[in-house]
Amino acid sequence: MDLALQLENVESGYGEVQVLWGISLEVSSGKMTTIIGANGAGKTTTLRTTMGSLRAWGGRVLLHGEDVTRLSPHAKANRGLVLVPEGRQLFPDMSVEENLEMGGYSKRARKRQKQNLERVYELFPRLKERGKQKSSTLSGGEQQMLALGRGLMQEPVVLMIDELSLGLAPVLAQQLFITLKTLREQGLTIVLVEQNVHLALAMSDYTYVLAEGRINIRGESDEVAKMDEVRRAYLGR
Amino acid sequence: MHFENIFLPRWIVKQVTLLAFVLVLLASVGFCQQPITIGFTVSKTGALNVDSLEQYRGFELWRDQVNAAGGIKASGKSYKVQFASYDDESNSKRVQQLYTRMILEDKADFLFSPYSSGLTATAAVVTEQYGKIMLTTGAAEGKTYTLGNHYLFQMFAPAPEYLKVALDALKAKDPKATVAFVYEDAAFSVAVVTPAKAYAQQQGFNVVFSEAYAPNTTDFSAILDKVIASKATVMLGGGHYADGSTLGRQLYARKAALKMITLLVAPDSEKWVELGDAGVGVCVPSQWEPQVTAKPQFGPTVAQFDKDYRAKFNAEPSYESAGGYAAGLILQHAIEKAGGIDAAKVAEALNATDATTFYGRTQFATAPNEHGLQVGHSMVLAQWHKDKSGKPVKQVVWPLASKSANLAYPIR
Amino acid sequence: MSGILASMIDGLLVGSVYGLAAMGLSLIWGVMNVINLTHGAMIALGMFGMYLLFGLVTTNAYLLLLPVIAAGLVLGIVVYWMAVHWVIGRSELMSLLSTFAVNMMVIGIGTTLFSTSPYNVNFSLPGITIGAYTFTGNHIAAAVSAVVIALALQLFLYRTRPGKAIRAVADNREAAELMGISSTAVLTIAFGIGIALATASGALVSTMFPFTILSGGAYELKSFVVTVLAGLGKPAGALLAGVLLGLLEGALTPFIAVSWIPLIEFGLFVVVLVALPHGIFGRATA
Amino acid sequence: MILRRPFFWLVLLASALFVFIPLRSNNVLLREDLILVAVAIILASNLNLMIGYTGYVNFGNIIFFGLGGYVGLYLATVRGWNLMLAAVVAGVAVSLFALLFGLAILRLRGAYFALATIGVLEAVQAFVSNFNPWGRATGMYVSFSAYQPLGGAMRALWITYYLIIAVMALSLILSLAIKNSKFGLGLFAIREDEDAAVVLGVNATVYKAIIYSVSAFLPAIAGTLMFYKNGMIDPSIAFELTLSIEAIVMLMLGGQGTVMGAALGGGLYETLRSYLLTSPKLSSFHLVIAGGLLLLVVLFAPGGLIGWLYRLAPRARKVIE
Repeated sequence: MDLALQLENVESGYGEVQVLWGISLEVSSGKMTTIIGANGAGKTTTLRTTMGSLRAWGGRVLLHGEDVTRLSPHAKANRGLVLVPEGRQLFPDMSVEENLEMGGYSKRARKRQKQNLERVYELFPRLKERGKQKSSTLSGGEQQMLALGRGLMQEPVVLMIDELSLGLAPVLAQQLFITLKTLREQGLTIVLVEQNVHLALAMSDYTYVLAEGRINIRGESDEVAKMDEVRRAYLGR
Repeated sequence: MHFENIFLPRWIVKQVTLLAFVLVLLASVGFCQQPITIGFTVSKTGALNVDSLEQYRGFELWRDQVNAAGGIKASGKSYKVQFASYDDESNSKRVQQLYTRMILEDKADFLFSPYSSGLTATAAVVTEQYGKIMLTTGAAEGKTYTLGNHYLFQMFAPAPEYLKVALDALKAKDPKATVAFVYEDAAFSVAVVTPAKAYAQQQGFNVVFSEAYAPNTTDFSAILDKVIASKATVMLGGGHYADGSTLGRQLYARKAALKMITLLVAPDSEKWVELGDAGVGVCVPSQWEPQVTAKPQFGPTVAQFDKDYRAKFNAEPSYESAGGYAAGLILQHAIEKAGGIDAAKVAEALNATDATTFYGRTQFATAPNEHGLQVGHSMVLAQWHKDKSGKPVKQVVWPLASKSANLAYPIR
Repeated sequence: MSGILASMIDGLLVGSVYGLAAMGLSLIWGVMNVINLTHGAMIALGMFGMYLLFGLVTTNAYLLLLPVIAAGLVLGIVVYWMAVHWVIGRSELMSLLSTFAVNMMVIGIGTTLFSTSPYNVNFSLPGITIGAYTFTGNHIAAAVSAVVIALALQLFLYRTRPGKAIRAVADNREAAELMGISSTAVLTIAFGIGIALATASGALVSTMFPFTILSGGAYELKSFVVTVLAGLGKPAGALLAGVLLGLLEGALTPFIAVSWIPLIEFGLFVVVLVALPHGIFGRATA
Repeated sequence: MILRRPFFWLVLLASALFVFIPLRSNNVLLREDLILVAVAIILASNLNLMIGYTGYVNFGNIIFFGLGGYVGLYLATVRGWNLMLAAVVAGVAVSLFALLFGLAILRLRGAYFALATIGVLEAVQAFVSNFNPWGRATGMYVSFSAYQPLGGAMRALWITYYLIIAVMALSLILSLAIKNSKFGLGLFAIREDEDAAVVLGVNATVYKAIIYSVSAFLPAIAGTLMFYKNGMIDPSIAFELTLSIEAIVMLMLGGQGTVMGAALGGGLYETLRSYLLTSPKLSSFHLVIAGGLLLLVVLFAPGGLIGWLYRLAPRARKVIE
């Protein structure tokens, strides 16, 4: 099977505090992989280290077999590793249109910018309506759409999403998940960090459970959903 | 020393003794040629550097000429002159440290003042307490001399004299003129303008505008708009070179319709010609101009000084440079009179000085409440004219007895 | 023509140059949160750049703005790598001090080369005379140049890819990295542009007023005032705020002694900073 | 107890040396050099209370020194007060002024605060330049006769020197005392994380205003003494922005946050500047050298000399404050 993204024994942390203690992940092409875990387990840290926003203390990150561990985030982005970060991280003083345009900044994304924009507007017609508005004036849901749309504008090889549903009304979260499902069916590789474990397990192909900076459990999502400890710890039954 | 006889023939001993005697004599003559150190700070950098450096050139010329003539001769000894000088950055912060250093470490025998009244006042606190004589040049403000000093001697005619000549000249031409004062808010120019305003009113002029500007001003648009709005026909003021030259340029660029412009200090500098047409017609009260001939009792004639200065620096002397040279000359004269470099005796000789040199007359006040104030020197008013070939030249226009040309009034 | 109107026009003309200088400071603050204390030294270098170029090729001084701007850009990039890059993201004190250190060195070298004597660029355009008042051609040309440069910057920032990348980095550096924008490259360019604006304004000032190597300091302070009035990090507002400040000066001077103007300016500066930290045009966004 | 700190005795010893070395050898030149060193140490160590302890960059610190000079000189020469009384009153007056302004501008943080202090400095300079009783831009001159009450200029300058050394010692002891107090702990908490400090119960607004005001007191007294010795004061020397920034440079050089660092930085920087300025070969490069040195410190040794020392000998932390 074709591996889009691999983490081998990645260690990392903030300042002198180590957070990740040897994370190994394998993300298959065209699949949706989720990472779940309690607050502070190191999910966001894993994504940020993968992206290079945080320096990896040890281990390797491979993108389609190429070692990209030491590359800066923008270099990784230029290779198609895309992160939709927690808290959206939009450009607040720029319009919706400009935010999307910035998504198409890299050389590889620039070529198909026009088609990508049409596709994003098709997925999220609301964004088209608000095109000239400053992104900081959007509602929470619209901002999440924009963040996702901006990520899609980047022509992702692997799309990593940090907390898609955080702070959104359940209906809206569900809608976004359905959109993701569509994208995956179109062949996109997706890595999802998600607090809503129900949705994550239901929608994804493969799941990793993170606890205290280590991979605890890994497996096909439907199998993980059946495990007792997962049900007890994360599904509340 | 009876061994001598045994080891050396008598005649050799005689010769050696003689030789030794001659050597000692020679050495003592050589000793007579001791150096005398004069200390001062120069504003090599900072706002005052143009004016300060011209004064410094005057010092240098004097030193070189004195030394070439074998030094200052007093009571059979001759003293070579050497300088100890530092950069004060046009800032009084380190002036005391530097003057103390010159007195104690460089063993300066005499001192010249820094340039500008403000720095001089700071230096005076130090020089006075060590009983060191300081000749002040480039410091016309008079308050310092009322503070109870014993060893300060001012070379420049004091501040109230500056604009008096200009107002006198104006009175003769146009007693109905309306006058504006625009001047730097600094010790010297305030000391000049304050009495000048009173004098102008006393002479019956209508003073329609008076305002001081900050010392580092480069944009005079606002203040010049106000001068124009005041409908003044004559403007007096300025401060030092940097602001004065700018004022001159901007007055010209704005085509201010003034009949007479008199600025302090700046137009006297040889750099004023850089202003081109903007500089023509501007008047400057001057401590010294080469056109004014005086019969010197000692030192060079005016023509001689003018020639030597041009030869050395390839530039025209300004009154700052003449004042610098004259400070050296007057000090030299006093040392010669005192017969040595003892400070008290030299101070006495300076107190008694009433001499005419190329620089004009020099006499110091001796009353305790104004000791050292210059009372002998008088000022002239110079104006920039164009000669036949169109080159700008400075002419003396007042007092009439010394004039080399008529006051051009109105300017344009 | 009344004195106050003349005075306000003068204020307007000079104010646009203040505005241009402030844009440089504001851009650098906005993009990288650095208060650039080399600003004054760079303005002074712009003045001397214009002076030296004009000495080499005697032509319309305003044509020489282009090489001055280009040199400023290069200089800015050099300064960025010398002193700024390494302190990005560290405490404010560090960038304040590292830029001040460069300022000291530039002023030191400048003083050795040019002493602190005043210099002039001897170029003048015919002015416009209305009644008793004459507005010099140089003031007008400098103001027009300032506005043109400001508009060019605005177009660059809002209409070009690299310009938008600069805005993106200013808005959210980490997110910009995620978009594939090299923030280091953008910071370098932005610093270069900020310095180029400073040198351009210095060059314009040199056509209006005499200058020394120390003159930049006064314009740096003015730039602070303008930047704060506009709201820190809003280069577009800076030009407008500069013009407003000039107008204010012009409107006030007929009524009070010019020596009070700095008190009013800096008083306003402190009050705006404390009461309206987003500037007078700014709105309070989180 | 402060008396048990070895550093306290070190300060006293150093101050005693400052007094006795020039006195024994009657070395006035040394005295003139040391007085500038002492002023540098006073400025740096009081500034340290703001920057090093509280984390607020005060670019207008020289304002205290200048205003102190003005108030003190006005009282001592125009009003004919006793010099020491004038100096203390100047200290109190300037501290009150600082308290007032502090409450207003200390609402700002970070770079905004730093900018505001520049604004206040320039505004005060502009005000004094227009203030008639203080001689506007011309400033005030001390008449030679003003030195008479202290026994003539020669003695007066020695006395001012001792007083300045006393102020220097007081500055260092004050820094030490604050560092070892509960109040100091509160300041450190503000420096590390102001919001967290507030949550922990530190009344940050009051703490900041107090330390701002305290950091004004001794520099103001030093200002009176220095300008009295200088014989004159005018706005351009009293409120020089460059001097303010130089004080920050001294602090960085020595190591901010430590009492010793402020003292060391002040002493070294001043010695270096005055050596470079009077050295015939280097005098034109003094700014370049000082600037280069500062850049090196910022880039490679942000902890200053003391930080570097700590890295060499971690045990030094126990002795050095």
